[in-house]
Formats: sequence, structure tokens, C-alpha cells
Amino acid sequence: MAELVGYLITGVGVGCAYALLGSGLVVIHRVTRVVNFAQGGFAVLAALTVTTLLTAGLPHGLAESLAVLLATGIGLLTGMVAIGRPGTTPQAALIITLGLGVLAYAVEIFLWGDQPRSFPGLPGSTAVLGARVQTHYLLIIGVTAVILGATALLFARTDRGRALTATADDPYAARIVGIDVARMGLLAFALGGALGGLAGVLVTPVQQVSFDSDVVLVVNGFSAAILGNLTRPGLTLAGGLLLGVVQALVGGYLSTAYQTEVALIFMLGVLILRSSSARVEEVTA
Amino acid sequence: MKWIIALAAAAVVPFFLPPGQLTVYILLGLSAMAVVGLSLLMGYAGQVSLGQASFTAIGAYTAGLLAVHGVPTLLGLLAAPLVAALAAGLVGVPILRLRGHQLAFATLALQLILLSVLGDADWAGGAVGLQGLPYLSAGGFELNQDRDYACLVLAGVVLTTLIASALVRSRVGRGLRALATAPVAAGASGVPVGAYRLLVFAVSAAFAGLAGGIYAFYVGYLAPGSFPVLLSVEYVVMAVVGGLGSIAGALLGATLITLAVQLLTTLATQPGMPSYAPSVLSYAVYALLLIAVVRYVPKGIVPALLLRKGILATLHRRSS
Amino acid sequence: MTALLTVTNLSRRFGGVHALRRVCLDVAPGETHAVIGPNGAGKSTLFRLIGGQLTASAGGIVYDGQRIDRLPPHRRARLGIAIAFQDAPVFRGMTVAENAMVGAHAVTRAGPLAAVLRLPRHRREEKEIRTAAAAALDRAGLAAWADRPAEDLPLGRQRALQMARALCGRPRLLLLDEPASGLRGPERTALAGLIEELRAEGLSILLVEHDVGFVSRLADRVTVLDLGRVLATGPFPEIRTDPVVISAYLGAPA
Amino acid sequence: MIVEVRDLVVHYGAATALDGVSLSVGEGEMVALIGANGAGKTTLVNTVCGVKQASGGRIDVHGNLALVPEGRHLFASLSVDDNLRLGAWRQRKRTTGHVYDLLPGLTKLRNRPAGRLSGGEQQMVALGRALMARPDLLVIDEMSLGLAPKIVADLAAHLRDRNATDGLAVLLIEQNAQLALDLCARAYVLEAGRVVAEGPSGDLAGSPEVAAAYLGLEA
Repeated sequence: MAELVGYLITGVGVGCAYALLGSGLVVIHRVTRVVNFAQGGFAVLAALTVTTLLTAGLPHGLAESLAVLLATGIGLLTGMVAIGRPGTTPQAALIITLGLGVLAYAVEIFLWGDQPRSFPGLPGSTAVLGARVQTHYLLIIGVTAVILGATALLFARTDRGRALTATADDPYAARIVGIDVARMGLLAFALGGALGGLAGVLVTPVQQVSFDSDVVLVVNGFSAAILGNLTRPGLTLAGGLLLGVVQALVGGYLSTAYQTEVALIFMLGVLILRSSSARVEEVTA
Repeated sequence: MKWIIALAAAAVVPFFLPPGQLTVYILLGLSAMAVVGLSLLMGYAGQVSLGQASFTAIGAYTAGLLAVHGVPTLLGLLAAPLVAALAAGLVGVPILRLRGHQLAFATLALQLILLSVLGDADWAGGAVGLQGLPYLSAGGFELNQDRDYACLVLAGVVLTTLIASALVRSRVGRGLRALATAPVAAGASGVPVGAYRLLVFAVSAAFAGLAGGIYAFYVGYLAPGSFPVLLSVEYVVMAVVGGLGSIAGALLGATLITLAVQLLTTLATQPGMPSYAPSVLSYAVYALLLIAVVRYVPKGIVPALLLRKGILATLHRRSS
Repeated sequence: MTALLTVTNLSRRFGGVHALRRVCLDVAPGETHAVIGPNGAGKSTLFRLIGGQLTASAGGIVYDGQRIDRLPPHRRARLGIAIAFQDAPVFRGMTVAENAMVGAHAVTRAGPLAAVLRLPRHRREEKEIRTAAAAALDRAGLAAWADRPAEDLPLGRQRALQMARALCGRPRLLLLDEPASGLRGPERTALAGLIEELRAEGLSILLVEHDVGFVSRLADRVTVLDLGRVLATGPFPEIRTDPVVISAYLGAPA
Repeated sequence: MIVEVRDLVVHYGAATALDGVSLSVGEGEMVALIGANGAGKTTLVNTVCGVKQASGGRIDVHGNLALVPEGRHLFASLSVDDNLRLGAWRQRKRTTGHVYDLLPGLTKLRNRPAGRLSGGEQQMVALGRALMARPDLLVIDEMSLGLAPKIVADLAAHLRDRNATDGLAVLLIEQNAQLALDLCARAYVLEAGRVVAEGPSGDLAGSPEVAAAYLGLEA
């Protein structure tokens, strides 16, 4: 029992990170129709930045915040390169973000080398229902709840959030009412950068990162997001948690070797099921 | 005529290259085969594949495993593209229903799964891989020199190029080119859109599989780490830079990128350079070339050049 | 005479919206049948259901004695149904002649292997396709443009190219989706001339059109669609005096 | 004049969509623009509203302009109320009360997602969204498209009312020429990118140009 609870909590903790990353993908995709391959790179860049800032003597909290801020800026820059040129198709933009992801490799190896790195998170452990779990997992869960809640409020309760949704719904109509569609796209990229950076900062104390961790991170984030068809934040959260928990259970009871496959097969399954139900319309395909 | 000159040049080059450079020549040729296939797929089926290297891996492991079990190496080489095409045919049925980014992730996922399965599979040597593969031999002649493989690779590039261009210029190729830009109208004209997409996916996989088969015998050692996701990304960079759907573009893209990376590696391994310099420089080259081309020459280099030439020719005709 | 195409009780919903409701319609061999109605009446939906770009929610389509409503578009093309689309999607990156040649897909068979191995069959077919395309381009007045990239054609010529591509498949039933929209006087006259010629050759034509002058000149029978329903079917003189039709278009409360 | 368009030329790639169109709408005026499909009506609207670039001619706008686009183009996943608020995106004040007063039918729909409404309800919301911008001129593209005659009559009555009480100017783009000529005092007929007739609605009603653009009155 205690063992199960332990797996569940660590699974939810890691799942939260996937959900944050996936939410970043969702925000960007909803508004711009671009799937941002560099999303995992935001997480890695932020995490590695934290290691440097901590070494430089900055206190916890400040280091993490600055790293997330940096990721936000990187997100904005990514947006400017990917969609800044009018007429760039989502397909072309996807390839550009892929290129930016590789560019991040060069920067990361140059600055931090190619070895995995980590930094300490919230120390100690806490007893939950008889199970002892690292307190840091609870921090991840708490921060994710707050941040995703705030994001939901931004979209539901502010005019800027409504304008983001409006741009996603119908860019033509958004232009008619005077919404600057290009600016909304950049805003979405910045937001995506922040969410990705936060995911990296939160998860690194329990899962070390190296420059090429972004592939696994973005695939997990995408798997979470695809459950909600890359547009629905609630389902993305559910997808992330499901993925984290299943991976933790598989890792705990079967073998850690199968964890990646679980995420991937889950994603492929959802993708293919979705396509067969949604594609009835497009008989020509 | 241009093609004949290029071919003659490519055929003469191996006899003048020092052994170290010959390796570059061979790897370049192997990439070119896979990229010709990928360029067909991305250009004509309008699909982004981030898993092309998985078919190189399937081809390589097919050839390698057959050789380990005593099957004549030539048969193994023939089986490599066939098994890769078969695998593409099988996974293609469900995943080719996906579009754009979904297919990109699905192909990436398939490659990660394949690498992970290979890494755990004792029958494939696990993470250590397959070692001590024999050289390729045919009719009592063993290909045990780099130069032999250079010739073999050249033959492979010529073969894939010929197949690709014959396909593109045929009735089937017209159907493929049509469905790349207007699938609905193509379907209404009698083009079986789904079947053709599957065909081009299988053909592109076969090309990569053939490259993998040759690679297995040339290097004599295979591991999951020989076919990283980054290899797939590298193929995409080559295809996009050269120009999707252009065979000459695929060849040019592969050549340009390989040479650029080679040049930088040589530079980066000079004494005094830090140890990370080669990887940093090669990643930077991939990234910057890819971004620059997609942003400023979205059709790719070769189609852009042809277009320019076409415009100049038209102007010339008008002025005269 | 039995009809070439019979549409029975065809319905199509998009979400909760009924785009078509129990539409019945038939095209006799050699007939030119026009479907008219305002935008949003369901003309395009009907057209796509017959071509196979959409599947029906209910109802059936019989062509030449065979149920076709579950066949994919390319199979319908092989049976002799050709389409010229309204939004004129030409195949970019291909010449005008190549565009027309794609249309021959419906009546040719050489597969990839034949192409790669350059079998005689493939070469023979290529020759036939080339001849057919040249003839079709000639009819559509595009012979002079044959070697130009298709996307360089002005809009009216792109429309004509659609016709040439459709004719290359030697169809028995030609579906034309608003062929005259956006065309100017002379282009319009040329198009009408071509359609009349095809009718004289015995081709069955289903024409979706907005331009009434065009329809009155060409159509043997007219079906009027409004809000997804058939308001009336008959020869044009009957239709234009039908009070139901007039009232629906006038927009006055019925 | 609120809008004055002179010799407007617009291209789509190689195709010429508008070929020297001139048109004007004065304060408090209701003007119709009629023409068949593909005549260039929507291109004209998009160019006047700044969504599409012109390649020649000039457009002068004095005052506030709002568009009710063809096909409604609501923000489908947002509520009716949110749709209205975004109609005032350029304004500082985004309260929706006055629009509910003008279109009381919307009040009971205010929390429904716009994508779930019927065509007629959506057209009403699109009208409300445009009114949120407190425009001097309302441009309405294909108002009657796919709507039942009864609903079209309601919408027409609303417009007449806004025009009479607030002096709202209207540029109505319509395929249904009868409706457009009934509602507006003045009209332009567009054909293949050119204005082929213009004048008071009464004079135009029986003209061959209108008949050609309009089904049911075939000359």
C-alpha cells in the first residue's frame, strides 16, 4: 500500500512536469497552429541556467525565477524566428523550431558541457498515507496546481486571454475586431517558454538533465497534450498525470527500461485513434 | 549531360582521396541515399518524417543479423531495403493517416521505440550491439577495402537516383506530384491518394534501408547508438536545405552538409581547440542552415536556383 | 431511359446543421442538368457527396446501376465521373500539360514497377496520355500554354485547365462546380461553347451554377436547392415562373 | 463622406479581383453593393476594412468602421458575452450592456458558446459584436446567407431601426438583390471586379445589370 502511494505521488509529480510542458505546447499551438519542437529545449535551458546561478551563489527561489524568466525570453525569441516572417506555414515553422532545438544543443554544450546535471530541490521527505516521499514532489504538485490554475484564469477571465483564444478560434475574425494576431502569437510563445522553463526547473532535482534530454521531454509533453488534441488544457493536465503515474507504476513494478515505451505507445495509440475518428470527414486522405 | 559529368566526377574522386577522406565519401553517399528517399516523401507526400534513420537502422540490423546467422552477405544486403520497405508498409497504414506535426511526432516516437527495443533485445546484441560483422562478398570476391565500399556506395546512389527519377517522371510520379499540392483534385482525377502515400513511404524507407545495409558491412559493427534521433534530424536538414522533392536537391543537400560538418570538424580538432568544439560547431551548422533556408529559401537551394534560371530564361526569350 | 446518376434521399449533417435534407435528383444519359440556388443552399455539399470528397449521413447514390456512395473518390473517377472544381486547385510545380495528364489517371493503369523498369506497356501508355492531354488542352483553348507552369495561368485559364484535366479521364459524367464564376464575358462565352459541344457529343453533365443566364442557355433541366432542400425540378422556363422558387429567392416571408 | 473609395485595384497573385472600383458612403446613409459570386464583393469589403492590401487607388475613411463578415466568423469556443467584449477590443470601455439593450434576444444567450448557436443567432451575435465598436459605418457582408427569410426580415428591421434612431450608416453587401434594394436607398452593382451600374435603388431595380446578378429576375 505504502509502496503504491509512493509510486502514485512520484508519478503525479513527474506527470505535473509533463503537463506544464504540454500546456506550453497547447498554448502555442492553439494560437499559432505551430507545434513547437523547441519546447523541451526551454526546460533544459532553464534547468541548466539554475545550476549556474546556484553555483554563483544566488539563493534558491531567485535562481529558479530568473531561469524561468530567461526561458520566457527565449520563448519570445523562438516565436520571432519561427513565425516572425509573414506567410510562414505552420509546417515550415515546425521545422524552424526543430532547427532552434538543435541550435540550443550547440549553446548548451558550449556553456555546460555534455554531461548530465542536476541541482538540489526542496530537501527532506514527508510522510503521506504511510509512504515517505521526497518533499520536492509535493512542491512540484503545488506549484503546478497554482500555475495551471493561474493560466486557466488568464484565459477565462481576462480580455487578453480571451483575445488569445479568439486568435486561435478564428484569426480572420480576430483581425476584424482589431486584435494584433502576430503579437498574440508571440505572447503565446513567451507563455510557452515560461511553462516549459518552469517544467524544467521543477523536474530537474528529481530527474537530472543533459543537453539532449529535450527529446524525451518534448515527446512526453506532446503525449500529454495530444490527449486534448493539442487544444484542450484540462485534458493535457489529465494526460500528463496519467502518463506520469503509468510510467511510475511500470517503473516500480515492471522495469524502468519500459518507461519510455509506455509514453510513446500511449501517444501513438491516442494519435491513431483520434485520426480514425476525426478523419471520417476527409475521405480523400 | 550535367548528370554524366557529375557521375564521372563522383566515380573518379574515390581513387584520389586519402583513406580518411574516403570514409567521408562513403558516409556522404549513404546519407545521400536516405535523403533522396526522404526528399521524395516530404516533397511528394507532404509529410515531415523525423524517423528516417529508423529505416536505416532496420536495414543495417537486417543485414547484420542475417550475416551473424550465416546467411550469405549479398542476400543480407538485398534483404535490407526489402525489410525496411515492409516495415514502412506495416507502420504506414495507421500512421500515414496523420498529418504534419502529428506524423512528425509519430515517426519520432517509432524511432525512439525502435532504439529502445534494440537496446533491450539480446538477439540484437542489446546496447552493446552486433560486432564482428563480415565484409560483404559476392561470387568469391570480398569487398574489404574502403575503395570497394566507395564504389558500392556510388552504385547505390546511382540506383536510388535512377529509381527515384524514373518514378517521378512516370504516370505514378505525376500522381504523386499532383497529390503533394492538391490532394482533393488528385483524388478526383483517379489518383489513389492513400495508396500512393504508402508507396512513397515504403520507397523512401527502402532507400534508407539499403544505405543501412551497406553501412553494416562497411563498419562491421552496429549499435542502437549508431542511429540516433539526431541522424533523422540530419537527414531532414539535408533534404530541406537541398530542396524537398528534388533529387538533385537531395544529393546537393547531403553533400553540402556533410562537407560543411567535415570542414568544421577538421577545424575544431586542431590543437588548442576545446574538446566540445566539434559537436558545438556541427550542431550550430545544422541549426543555422536549416533555419536560414526555411526562412529565406523555403523551396530549398536547388528549386530556387532552377526557378531563377527559369525566370532568366524567360526574360532572355522576351528581350530577344 | 434509365438515368446515369440517381441520387436518392441524400442527407448530410455538419454537427447539428443540416446541409442537405433528403435530396433526390437524377441525370439522364446525355443530359445537362443544372443545380442552382443561393450560397449556403447545399450545392457544394451535394457536389462533394457525388464526387466522394464527403460521405453522406443518409441516402444513396447510384451511378450506372452501381451503388457508389461508399467508394473513395479515385474509384469513382475510374468509373467515369470527372470533376472540375470551383476553387480551381491546379497542381503547382507542374506544367499545364502535366496537369492535364494527371486527369488520365482514371483511364490508365501502369504501376510503379512498370515505370521504374520502363516496360513497353508504360511507354505505350505514356504516349497515349500525351496525345490525350494535347487534345484536351486544344479543346480548352490552352494549347499555347502547354509548357508553362500551371500556377502562371490567369484564373480564367486555370478554370479551363480544370476542364481539360477532367476531359483527359474520358468521363461519362462531368461535374462542373460553378464553372463560370469570376469569369469575364469572352471567357464565359468560350466556356459555354465548350459545354454545348460536349453535350452534343453525348456527355452527361451535372452543373452547379449561380449564373442564371448561363444555366438557361445550357441546361435541359434545372433543380433548385434552398436551405439544403430541393424546391423544384424541371425545365428552366417552368422553374423561373415557379412561385415557390421566386418567393424563396425574394427572401420574403413565405 | 464616411468612406470614399477611388479607382481601387486589388490582385490575388496574377488574378485581378478588383479593377478600378469607386464607391462612397455618406453619413447616415444605407448603401447596397450587389453582384454575383466571384464579382469581387468580399474582396472590396476586406480591402476597405484593412484586412487585404490594395495594389492601386485610394481609400479614405473618416470615422469608425465595423465589419460583420461573411459566414459570421464568431469566436466559436468563447461565450456570446466574450464575443461581444472582443468586439470592443480597440476601445477602452468594453461593457456590453448597450448591445443587449439594442438586441434583447441575445440576453438569454449570453453565456452560451457562440459555436453552438443556430445560424440566425450567430448572425445576431456578429451584428452585436460589430455594434460593440460603436461604429459610424457598419459593413455587412452577405447578411442573408443561409438564413431563413423570417430571420433575414428581423435583421433588416434591426438595421432600419439603428439607421433611423442613431443615424448608423450601413454598407450592405448582398446576393439577394431584392432585399438589398428594399433596404437601401442607393446601390452599386459589381460584376467581374468592376462597377457596372450605380444609382438610387428604385432606378436600379428593373435594370438588366441587377437581373444578371440576381436569380429569379432573369431578363
